[in-house]
Amino acid sequence: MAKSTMSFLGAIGAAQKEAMDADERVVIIGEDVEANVYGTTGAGKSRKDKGDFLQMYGRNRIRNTPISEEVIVGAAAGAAMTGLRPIVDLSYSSFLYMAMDQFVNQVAKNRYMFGGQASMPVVFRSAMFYGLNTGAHHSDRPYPMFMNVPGLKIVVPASPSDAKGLLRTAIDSDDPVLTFEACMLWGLKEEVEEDEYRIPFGVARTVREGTDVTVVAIATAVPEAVKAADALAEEGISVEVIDPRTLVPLDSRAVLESVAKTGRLVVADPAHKTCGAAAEISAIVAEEAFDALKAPIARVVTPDTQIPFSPALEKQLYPNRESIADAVRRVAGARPRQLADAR
Amino acid sequence: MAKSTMSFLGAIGAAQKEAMDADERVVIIGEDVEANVYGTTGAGKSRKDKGDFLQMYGRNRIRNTPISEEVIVGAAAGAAMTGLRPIVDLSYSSFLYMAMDQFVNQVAKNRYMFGGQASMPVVFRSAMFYGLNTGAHHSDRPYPMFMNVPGLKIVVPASPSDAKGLLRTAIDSDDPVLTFEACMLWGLKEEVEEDEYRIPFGVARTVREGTDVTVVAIATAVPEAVKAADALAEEGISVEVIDPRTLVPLDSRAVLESVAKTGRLVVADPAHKTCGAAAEISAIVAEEAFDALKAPIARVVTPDTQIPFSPALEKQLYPNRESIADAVRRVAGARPRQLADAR
Amino acid sequence: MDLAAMGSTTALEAQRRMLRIRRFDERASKMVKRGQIPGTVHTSIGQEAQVVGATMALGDDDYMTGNHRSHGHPIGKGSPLGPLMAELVGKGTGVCGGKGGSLHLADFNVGSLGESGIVGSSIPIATGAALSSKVLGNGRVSLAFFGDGAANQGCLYEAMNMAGTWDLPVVFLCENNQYALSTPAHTVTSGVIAERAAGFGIPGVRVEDGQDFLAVFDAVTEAVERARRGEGPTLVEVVTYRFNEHSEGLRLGVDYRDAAEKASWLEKDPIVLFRKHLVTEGVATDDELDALEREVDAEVEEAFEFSQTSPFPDPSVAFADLYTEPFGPTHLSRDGAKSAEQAFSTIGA
Amino acid sequence: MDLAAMGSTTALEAQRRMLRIRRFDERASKMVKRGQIPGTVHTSIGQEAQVVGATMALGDDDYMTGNHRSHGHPIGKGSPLGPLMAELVGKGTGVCGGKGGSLHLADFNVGSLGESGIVGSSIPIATGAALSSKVLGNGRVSLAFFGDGAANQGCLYEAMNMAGTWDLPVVFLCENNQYALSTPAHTVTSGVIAERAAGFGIPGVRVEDGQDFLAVFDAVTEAVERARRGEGPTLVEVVTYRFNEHSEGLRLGVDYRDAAEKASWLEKDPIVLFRKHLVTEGVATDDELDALEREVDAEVEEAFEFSQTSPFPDPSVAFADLYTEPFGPTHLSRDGAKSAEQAFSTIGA
Ligand SMILES: Cc1ncc(C[n+]2csc(CCOP(=O)(O)OP(=O)(O)O)c2C)c(N)n1
Ligand SMILES: Cc1ncc(C[n+]2csc(CCOP(=O)(O)OP(=O)(O)O)c2C)c(N)n1
Ligand SMILES: [Mg+2]
Ligand SMILES: [Mg+2]
Repeated sequence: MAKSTMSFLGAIGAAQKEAMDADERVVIIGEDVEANVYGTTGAGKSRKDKGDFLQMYGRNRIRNTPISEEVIVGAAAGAAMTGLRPIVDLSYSSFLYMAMDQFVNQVAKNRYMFGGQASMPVVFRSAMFYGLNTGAHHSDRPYPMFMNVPGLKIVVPASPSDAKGLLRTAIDSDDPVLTFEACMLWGLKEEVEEDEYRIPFGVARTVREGTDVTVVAIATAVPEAVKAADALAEEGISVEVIDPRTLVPLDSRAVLESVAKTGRLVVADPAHKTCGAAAEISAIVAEEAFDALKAPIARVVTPDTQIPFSPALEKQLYPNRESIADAVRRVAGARPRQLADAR
Repeated sequence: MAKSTMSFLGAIGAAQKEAMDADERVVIIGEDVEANVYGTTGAGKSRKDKGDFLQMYGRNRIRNTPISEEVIVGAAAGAAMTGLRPIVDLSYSSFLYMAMDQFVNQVAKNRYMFGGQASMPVVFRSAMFYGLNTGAHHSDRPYPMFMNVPGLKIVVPASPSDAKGLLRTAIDSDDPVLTFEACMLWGLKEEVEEDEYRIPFGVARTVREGTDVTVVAIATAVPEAVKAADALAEEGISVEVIDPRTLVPLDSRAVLESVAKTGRLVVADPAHKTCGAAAEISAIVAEEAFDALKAPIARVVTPDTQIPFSPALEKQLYPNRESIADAVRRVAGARPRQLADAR
Repeated sequence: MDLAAMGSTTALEAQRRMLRIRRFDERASKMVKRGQIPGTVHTSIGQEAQVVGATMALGDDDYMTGNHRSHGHPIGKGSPLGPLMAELVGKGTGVCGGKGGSLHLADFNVGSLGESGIVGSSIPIATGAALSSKVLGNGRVSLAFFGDGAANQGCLYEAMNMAGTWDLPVVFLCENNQYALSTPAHTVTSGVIAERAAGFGIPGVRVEDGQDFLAVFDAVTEAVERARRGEGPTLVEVVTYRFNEHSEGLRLGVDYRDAAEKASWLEKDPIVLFRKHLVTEGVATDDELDALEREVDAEVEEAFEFSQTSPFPDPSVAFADLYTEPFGPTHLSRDGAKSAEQAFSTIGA
Repeated sequence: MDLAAMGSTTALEAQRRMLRIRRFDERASKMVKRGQIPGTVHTSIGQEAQVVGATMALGDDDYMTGNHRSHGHPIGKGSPLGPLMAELVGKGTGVCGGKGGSLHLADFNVGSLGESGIVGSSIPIATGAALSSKVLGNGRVSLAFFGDGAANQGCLYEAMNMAGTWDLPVVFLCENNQYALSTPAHTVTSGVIAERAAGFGIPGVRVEDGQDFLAVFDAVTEAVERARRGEGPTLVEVVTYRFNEHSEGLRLGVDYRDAAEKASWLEKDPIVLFRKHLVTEGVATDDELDALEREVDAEVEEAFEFSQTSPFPDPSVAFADLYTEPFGPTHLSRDGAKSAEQAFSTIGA
């Protein structure tokens, strides 16, 4: 199959175009989607380029909305229950709270409450702008709170090819899917298949194989974990890096099998610590692979503080190669008793 | 000090009355608070009784609102930033999503974003009606998603005296506090001090001492865990039951010290499993008391499904004395290898 | 519209549906008192003209969403009573298989996309159904029922603006029964609900006599026709009154509704009024209408029997229907050894 | 109001504040291009009359909230420029200690309760400040700035209804610059924003010439006086235009604003217009106004210097100010051995 170099953002645009071409019921709904402000509704940034979604699909299917997240999300849900397959562009993940009632009480619950009468084929895309000095109102990484809501599927891609294949699966899914796209990854480029392909949900990607410590990494923590693994290899520590790719469903078997091999787990997750995705992954392993564990499970996460604007303050907060490597060294080197005493 | 028998609900009313009497800046804001529909804004249920809040404090301080959760929460926040100390009655916890943006982006962030210029002395009360066949729209237990939002304090009382003392602390606090009151506990009665007292945040209550297994229990799981402990005592298993009372701040030391003694942990939490409070408590212990652990950490939680209406379906979903006891037996009896094999 | 223009079939069907709602809700109320329904229910008794005037203005294929005062809407839309009653009891034969209950009735067969226990929350859903009609060009109209209390939820105005901008075929139907639980509308509502439409560039209509079936039917019919012509949404506010307490069994210490007010509204029973009208206009005789009442009584009795004799769902049903494409804990379902149900029950409890 | 009634002190102060906003934002724009400000900023260039007309109508003790187009509001309210500029750069001397940045300026000393990066989200906050004024009886008025885009957020209507019901002293000030990012207001707004007030029982005013300081000042003054008299809220919509792109450095492939339209609005520079008016009416001479401009230039230059020479905050500052009563991980803080900062840094990374 033909491959071409795609950025993370370009891969998202490509998946959207594929799906728009494949199925007339697919529509795109969101603020500033006509003008392609966020770069995923046009092949180029200019309307004059061929590949502009508005020109290709028209205003009936490219729905430029008022700034009204609550009705945007609810209307997409109602449309999904009655024959459309909307892709909703909510731009920043920090704006999802505006529509929280619709997400939790309608999108996630309707099919269940109505005894299976409704399906909800709708995708909600949003971008996580953390790490770019946008301040507390534009830096959220809210996927953990949605993981606590049964009925939603949660996708956090970390590479261009995953972004394309997972988004296509999301659009094909008859269930509601939320995708969280880390902006710091937008620029990532790799060779991506040009043809249609789908990556199944619930299947983790082993980014790097290793034998001493398992690092489960999410979003920007994936490339950072790989960098940490490279550095640690020189120190003689062999790190296996696993990217779950979808958090609901979560490929816990892949994690458990890796931990069965390594006996040590670090979870690197840019969400806030308390009740974050790292907590869940840790708890699964502490419950289901306890016997294999040789050391405490370390979480490398964003501490429970809000996000400051200043470049002097922000970056230190997120998991990075150093903090991941430190945690790996800790669980690889220290005997449990030492750690317990250190507390 | 004088004590009298109070129900859980009565204790909440008593704390509110105390605070209203003590400080003119305390006001009550919410739907149907004038008519005391939810039973905490009057000593009796009838306006004719003396002790009716509307008669005592008047419409300036008892603010009966339109059904507009978003502006209720935001206005309470704005009022708290400018001199009032509101208690907001949001009735059902399932309605909090309507105001999620205000909770996350304003209530939790403002003080931090503005560099400490604002304080936010406001309490948001809501009741969790799970277990009462109210269906998916009225059965939420959403505290885990708020635990993932730095800047909030989260209280989940499980006894009348805790309800009174913790609420008083909440109202006195200069930070935003969310309290989640389980309705199945409303009827609980006990001897409660009539005078003012405050229970500090971040200090767990050891409900029952034991040596073999630690059960950390939340909300309705607390009395269920005690019942389980009673039954298990007869089987020769000694269970320590800990009620954290506040989830943010969380008294992790109390949990870690108990696990250091027992070596075994069960967390009983009526919230949904994924990224729930139980996940967090498990992760803390797997990270910080690993050496003491003799068995996998078991979570007894509500599975990741929405809440069905039918009495034939609902009750099975929540942690109860049997499911807690089963989990305790599992971690107390099984050798780790057996559990790992069973997977 | 006068009765002649409407035709006697439609007129009698309207009376039948109003009666169905009345008898169904009276029975449901009794069942709550007898402990045959867990929790509570909210009846539409007194509001039948407002409900049926709206639903009869819709076609069979049209969509509808509602709220906690929920039984009247699907009944008005033509949903059979048995599965509705069974749902209230939590039976497996319920319209939602027992998963929904009184607050969450839905019958997709008659375009009922679901009642919402969250006040205001289903308004965006109806707006979205109208969006799909528009995009697909299938001519279906959508109607959102909500109360005077819900009219203060912001999502209504987001929905009116979006629908106004895109000319979506949706009718916003405010059931102004003058109270939201214990709270009189005039104490929490600034301005007049129907007049809020104008600022959003759409027509707003206030039906002052919401006890008059024809008045409601006419207003909603006009709104539906307008929507069907592609001219966009309308807000219709219907003034009515609930005869019962907010919910069955609720007892408040405060008389928030004046006794004289209550009495004067009880005089305006929509079913009595329409019956008189049918007789006066010669559409039906008293005997014929008595027969109709007996038919409805029998229907409700049958629905009750159905609800009682139907079995409760198997406990495993609690774990079905969350997803169209379920997965269960991945590591369990993938090895095929355990079903999703087993996986859930292991993990859950 | 004519200039004579206003008095020359106030008139000149208005021109000074408009100039401060202009020069501050021009400098900020330059700084973004030079990489001296991380991220981006949204300027109020072109909208100064609308901003200052509103803020000058408020008293020093009155409250105000704003949005992402944020610098003009605190400047208009009288906040000193140095700490504002330092905040944009993320310095420890910034008005929020570097924690907020351009989108989250707040200066409680001048009643500025905070700009919000979330569109619409600060409207309820201003409403709450008005509630506290009402309950405490301290006579303070509150004003919420928001855009034409934000006017489609539901919380605005919840706020107007609540404020209307309780007669809260709040002014809802819509800065209608006719676009929300790339989206023309008329394509997403059904009806007229100012006319939405009527349905909520409150006055709605549309200032068609938002480039005219006096027109804005008069309309807002009336609204503020009404609020102060206890008569409740007003919605004021001001029609204006932003001269720059939505945010500095943003480049869109689409010309969503017509060139002729843009040119015609650039003619209506509020600062040029008011200067002419001041001279024509004899309030000040050209020389005096030149001097005033130089003073403002110097002020901005000084603010810039301050922003450059101030130190960045210590990294530990990231862990301060979340709570008024902080706790840190309980088991660590209780044994007193570690500070909250240490605890956080251990645990966080
Ligand atoms: C978002 C939300 N807030 C509050 C409630 C609690 N509640 C249920 S019904 C009701 C009153 C609703 O009044 P209205 O909309 O007028 O409908 P009515 O009951 O009068 O038919 C309230 C406050 C709720 N269910 N959802
Ligand atoms: C809730 C929310 N949705 C979307 C955005 C992204 N956004 C930032 S500014 C803006 C346009 C705002 O337009 P308007 O309110 O008219 O203000 P203006 O920029 O024109 O001053 C948008 C869509 C946001 N910040 N918050
Ligand atoms: Mg009502
Ligand atoms: Mg604008």
